[in-house]
Amino acid sequence: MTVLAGEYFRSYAVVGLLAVVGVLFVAVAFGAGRLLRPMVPTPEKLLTYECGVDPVGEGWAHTQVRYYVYAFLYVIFAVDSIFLFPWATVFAETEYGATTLVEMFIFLGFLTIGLLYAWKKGVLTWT
Amino acid sequence: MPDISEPVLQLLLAATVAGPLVGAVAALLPAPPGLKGKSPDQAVLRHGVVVTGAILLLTLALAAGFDHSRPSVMQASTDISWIPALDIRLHLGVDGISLPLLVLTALLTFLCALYSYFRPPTGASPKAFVALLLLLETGTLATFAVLDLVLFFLAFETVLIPMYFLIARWGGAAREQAAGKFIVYTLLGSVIMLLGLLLIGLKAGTFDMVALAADGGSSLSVTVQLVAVVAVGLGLAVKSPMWPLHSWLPDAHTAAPTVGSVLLAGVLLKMGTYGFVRILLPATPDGLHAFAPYLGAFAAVGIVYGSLVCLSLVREGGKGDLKRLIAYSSVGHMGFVLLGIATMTPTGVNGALFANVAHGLITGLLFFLVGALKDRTGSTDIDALAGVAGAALYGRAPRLGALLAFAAVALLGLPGLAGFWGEMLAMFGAFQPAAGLSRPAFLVYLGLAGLGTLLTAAYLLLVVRRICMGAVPEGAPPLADVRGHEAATWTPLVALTVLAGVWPAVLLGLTDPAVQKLLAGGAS
Amino acid sequence: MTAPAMAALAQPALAAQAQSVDWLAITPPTLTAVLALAVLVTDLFLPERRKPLLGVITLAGLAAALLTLLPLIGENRATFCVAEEAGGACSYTADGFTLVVQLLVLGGALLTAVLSQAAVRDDRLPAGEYWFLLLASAAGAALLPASRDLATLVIALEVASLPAFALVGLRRGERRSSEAALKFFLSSVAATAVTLLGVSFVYAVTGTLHLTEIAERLPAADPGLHTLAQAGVALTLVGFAFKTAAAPFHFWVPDTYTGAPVPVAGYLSVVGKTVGLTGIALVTVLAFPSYGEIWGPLLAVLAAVTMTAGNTAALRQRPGRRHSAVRLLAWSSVGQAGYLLVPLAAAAYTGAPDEAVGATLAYALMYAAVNLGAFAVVALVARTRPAGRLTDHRALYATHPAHALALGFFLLCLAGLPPGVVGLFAKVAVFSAAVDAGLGWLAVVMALNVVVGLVYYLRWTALLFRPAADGATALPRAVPRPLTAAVALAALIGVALSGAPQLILRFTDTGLF
Amino acid sequence: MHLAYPAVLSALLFAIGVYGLLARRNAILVLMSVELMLNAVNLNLVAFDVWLSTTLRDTLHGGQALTLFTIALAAAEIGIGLAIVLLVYRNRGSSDIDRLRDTAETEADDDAEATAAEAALAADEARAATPYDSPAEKAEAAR
Amino acid sequence: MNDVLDVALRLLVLLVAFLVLPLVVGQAEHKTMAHMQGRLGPMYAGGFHGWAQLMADGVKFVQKEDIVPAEADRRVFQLAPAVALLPYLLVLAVLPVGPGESGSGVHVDAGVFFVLAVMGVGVLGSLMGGWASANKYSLLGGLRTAAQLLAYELPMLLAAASVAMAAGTVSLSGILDGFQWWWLPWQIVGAVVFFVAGLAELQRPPFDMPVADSEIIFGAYTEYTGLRFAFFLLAEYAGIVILCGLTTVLFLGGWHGPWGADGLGWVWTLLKTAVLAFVVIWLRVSFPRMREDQLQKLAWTTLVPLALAQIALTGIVKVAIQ
Repeated sequence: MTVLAGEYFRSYAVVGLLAVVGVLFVAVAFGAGRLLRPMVPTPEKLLTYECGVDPVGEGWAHTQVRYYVYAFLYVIFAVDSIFLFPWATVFAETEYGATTLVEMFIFLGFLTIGLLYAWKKGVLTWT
Repeated sequence: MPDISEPVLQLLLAATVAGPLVGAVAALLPAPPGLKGKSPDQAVLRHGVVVTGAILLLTLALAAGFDHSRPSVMQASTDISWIPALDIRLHLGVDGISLPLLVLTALLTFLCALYSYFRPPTGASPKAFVALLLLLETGTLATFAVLDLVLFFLAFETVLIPMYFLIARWGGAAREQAAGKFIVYTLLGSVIMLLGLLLIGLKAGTFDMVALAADGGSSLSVTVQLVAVVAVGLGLAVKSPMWPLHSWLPDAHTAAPTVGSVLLAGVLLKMGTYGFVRILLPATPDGLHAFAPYLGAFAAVGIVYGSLVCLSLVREGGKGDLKRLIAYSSVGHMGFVLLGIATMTPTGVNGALFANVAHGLITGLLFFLVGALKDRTGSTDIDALAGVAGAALYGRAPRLGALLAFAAVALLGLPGLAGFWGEMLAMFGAFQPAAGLSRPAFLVYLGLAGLGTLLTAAYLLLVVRRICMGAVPEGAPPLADVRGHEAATWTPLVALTVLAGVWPAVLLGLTDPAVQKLLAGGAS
Repeated sequence: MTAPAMAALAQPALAAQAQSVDWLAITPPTLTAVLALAVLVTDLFLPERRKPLLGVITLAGLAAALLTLLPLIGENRATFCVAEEAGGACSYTADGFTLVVQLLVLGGALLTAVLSQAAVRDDRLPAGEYWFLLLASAAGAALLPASRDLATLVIALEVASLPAFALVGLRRGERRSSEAALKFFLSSVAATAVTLLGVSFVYAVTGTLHLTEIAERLPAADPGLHTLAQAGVALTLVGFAFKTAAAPFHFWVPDTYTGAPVPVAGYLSVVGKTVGLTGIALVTVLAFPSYGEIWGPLLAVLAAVTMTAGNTAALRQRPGRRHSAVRLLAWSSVGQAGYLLVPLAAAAYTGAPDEAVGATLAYALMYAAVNLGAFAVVALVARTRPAGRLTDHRALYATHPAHALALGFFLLCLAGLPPGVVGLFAKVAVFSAAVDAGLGWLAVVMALNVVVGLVYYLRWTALLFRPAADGATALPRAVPRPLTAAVALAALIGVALSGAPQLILRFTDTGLF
Repeated sequence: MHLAYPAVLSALLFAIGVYGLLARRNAILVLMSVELMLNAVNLNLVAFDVWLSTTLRDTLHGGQALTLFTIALAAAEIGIGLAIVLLVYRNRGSSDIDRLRDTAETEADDDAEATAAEAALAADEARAATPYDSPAEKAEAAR
Repeated sequence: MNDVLDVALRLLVLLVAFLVLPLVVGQAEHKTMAHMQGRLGPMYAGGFHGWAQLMADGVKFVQKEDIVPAEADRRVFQLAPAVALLPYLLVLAVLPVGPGESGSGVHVDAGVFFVLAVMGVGVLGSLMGGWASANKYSLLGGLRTAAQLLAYELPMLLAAASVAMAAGTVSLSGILDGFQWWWLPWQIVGAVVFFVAGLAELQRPPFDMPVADSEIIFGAYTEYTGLRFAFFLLAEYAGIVILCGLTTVLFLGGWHGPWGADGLGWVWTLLKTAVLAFVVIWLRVSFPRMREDQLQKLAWTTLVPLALAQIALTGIVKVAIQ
């Protein structure tokens, strides 16, 4: 009773295998690189690069982040769109058409209003 | 007796209960033009007098229309479904038990309103005072008139808020604390009581007191009855107040304004004992039967305790307060009432009901007198009143002194006055308690009660001696004697005290058939 | 969109069968949601000085949503059902219970909206967002009682909660506002996660999310999964208890209420609480009746602890502290939540859980009206005395007699004393539910709590009628009209119900589901 | 694959989430812990869904559907949560939840004004305690 | 045994393709750009038109010292290139090149989901690099990368959803099975949106604000040298291959062609991919870099509405033809 669908996981097993191969490839490449390249660290070399002058302040400086608004927008919209896919698959079923279409327009309406709101609130223009 | 038809009686009773409520709301509104009076304060106080007077007239008419040949039957019954969901009905009615209490309430409230008209209360605005007074009247009248358990509880609670504010806003020393204590004690008791009432109602399937009385507890198991009696009894006992749950009363009385004290002692305390008779006695006889000996014991202890405290208060240097003393004496006197109920005999219960009314009349009068004394001397401290610069009422205000002495002897149960019959009947009842109750125990209670009467006599006589007698101090300003409005207020009480003393049948004739019916399990 | 989309998602495995949607049944929440969007869009195109129009639209819309309840009375409509061969369970049901709760939340939102008109203007809250969030939250709260599967239930719960977080934090520059929002938010999302874990367990045991199906399948579940089922039931309830602010999950309440705009605090105390209670009622009575021995005692203990914690804290509130008025109301709302839980606990023990739930609803209706009324008067005082102390209410009677009387009435209703008759009878209903179920101990605990509650309510009431302190400046007499309207409306409801408690108490003896 | 693996993994995730919720002080980390809890639930739901459909006890895929909603829910929560954290940070320059004491009830709320108001109350009470204890005082008051 | 061999072979082919195709695109870019700008481009390495130039570059990169700045978050810094690169390998595996089972490396049911999800991970590499470098410019670059990802992921997703809707499945080979020639005009808007959004995610010009050398040196990759830097570059070109391949599969009919689809389908796929790759290069040469806010505005106010419109259109047509 506790065996989950085996077929389902097979294709992902191959993908997993490929991932392992990929990791191996990267590891080998880095390993080879380590053998081939020189290693002569000096303080100047290890200095953070800022156009050739000595770095000012800390690397993880606080910057004014304007992008978080986009992050919000994305989180809100993109996750909504996960609903599209399962729903897209039932779209083809007979008898579903009209109902689904209405639901789709409701859904699109939501997204549009969200976008409209963000746009009118001036989120998308910088001052 | 005039013959008043039943529908009119119903209307009368309904108007009696609802009238003060309407009056209370009206009191808050600005006076209509034409009725403005000399000042807004005066107008509103007059409004109070008018409304309470009208209510008094209504109750008198009710009493007149009451079929005195059948006092055991519920008359003027109104029975309307109010909250079907909880099976709560607006069930009103009067019988021989409740009628005297209704009249007493209406009378005392009217007298209080009258008194306040001439002596406006010091404190916050009279408008609120009158509204609260009327609200209080609604609550007390409803308590005595309703025949539904939950409604009874509602009425029981209704008096709390107005009384709280009467004490807290117009009271004397430590009024806030006293008012708080009053309301917490009573409420604590009454919520527990509510649980008991609900238990009775839910298990018996009805909240209707008449139905419950007719049922006589037969549909309630003994366990349920026991639990219900403890719960309901606790609430009623706090209100009564029964020793040792009495400690809110002295504080409340001491702090309350005159009018508050009068109503508190004269009416509010009666609600507790009335509940015993009206609810517990008929509806849960088996439960009460089991607890009657304990009730009797507490009552007897209360009688002695009350008198002893009074004695200690009245002694010289005891720093006793006169109002506090009367409060403690109330504990003692209500003890008699409870003892009468505990006997579960017609004699005892009749005595209890009689004592109830008598105590209301006499204590009401006493509090009026003390209030007057306080107005004149500014103090209720017995030592101050008895000292060199004391009251010496016989000398300085003889009529006032005489009245005080009259009230005191009435209270101590002098034969021929109202106080006598109730206590005597209660003690008679204890001499021969209901079948199944331990006679020896009740004989002990009887002995204690007897001792109590002696002690009562002792402290009351001491009070009279210390306050009324004594030489008039040199150069003391003259004390005003009984004024006109005071006389008007007090006369009815004096008259009724005498009447009930010399002609107890007027009251007993009403209560006895009803009591017989209740004790017989509702069969008339 | 949640409900339709949900139903569509639930379908694919089955032979396709187009769903018919009963539009009338879903009108109340839908209308509210549409209105929310309409307000949001309108706000974008409205010049600054015309913004008050949004408040008016909100009011009208909420009133319209309330009216749409009328044609549903007495009809048991169900929609979004799965096909017959798959059990035929429905996700949305408009029965008595649904209608009563919708009346409660939409009415509560309406009162809040009336109350908010002044606050939005005075506190410079962003109007469009405020009304949108309020309506969105109300839509979620209105959807909640109708949902009959766990997914819709959880979604509705969140739709009701998420806008509320934002509402609390809407006073932008205010430190306390954002802090309150954060506290509220964190405790709430944690609760949601716990609920969802419980839901996943229940799902594992029964293989369905529909409440009625769960009720059928739980008793027949594999005995090996019994513990899992128990854990699922308990966890699901814990999450809802968080929302209800039942102890020991109540600590966010006073902090959040004090930080939020006053109308929002009122809204939370009423609608927020209702949302949690509705969830508990639905889940326990409809889905888990067979596990009464788990949730019955759980809820009973929760109720006892909650009311005791709330009332003791309220009792210890010092009148001179800043924000003590709102904080007192907050703590008292915790105490009231305890009372509200009592009949739900009793539902586990009686043969008629419907009626017990009815007692909760009746109480909640009463509580909603008077509590919002109390918040309205507090808002009135806080306008001129922003510290919001209890002592600031002193001598309110002298300047605003009507408002003071109303507040006194509200407080006495909350305390359950005449003249607040309706409060008294609501408590009687709760008590009788407890007594009927044999929960004597709980009734006694509640009785003691009622007394404790009385002390602080009465203390406050007494304060209103005290003479002013020496040197205290009087409140300005002018009061914004919406505030007075809110107070009047609440008082009107309270008085009407006091005269005819049957209006709400009848839910205690009719089958709601 | 055995059902135990996802179940245990989910339990672990949830436990970590709870730990983070209780132990972390940075609001963002607390938020992330909550997300972890939600994702644990998702994992649970999906695993149970697959298991239930193999045993044909749930043909509606309720678990998967709820998972989708939970994901959306988590996103919405993160959206609002971050906005609130940002607001807090802007208002006070820190998102340490242990230092959010502004709305908490503290002694600091008992400022001078509070003491004054309470003192007035007490004074009022005291005056009530001895209204006119001596005639002289009463006379004075009358004047 | 046969199974194992089959799988091993597929993996090998995939790995080789993954290494070779990006180099081909890179070399093509070198030469195309050069010719468009009127120069010759690399001419020496390998002899014939400098065909081995990129390999020579690779050899050079391997020999270069690998510097990790002292301030950097070492582990993350070192891991970042691998994170950037590997997802593309996985995506490549599921792209169907030809019809039938043998047409692709691996057949995955939830193809579109898988592809979009895994591609999203790639950007994480840039983010990690940007953050771990402890360099202000890198950080800024990383943030810009993130913002760009956020902005363009949505239209991409929506456009993909439109195709999934048209085909009624989310499986890539399923989509190709259902493909009809007239889908091309039907989904053209979606195709453009998808392609443009993909370009932006790859930070290819004109969407290369995150690595704008005139402002922030080289964005997230400023501190990288040697092999790790090479990996980032490789990732970029692999990304081009994947994007073009994906666009081909989703919108251009993949292995469908006017003739020879059965045997030579893979040629069609490669051909279409190559044309798209050329377009990518072409765009780089022709367009100036867009400003950061213009970038965002394009995504939110143009691409997203367009994608939504496309979905609406798809829905309507879909219902209409039923």
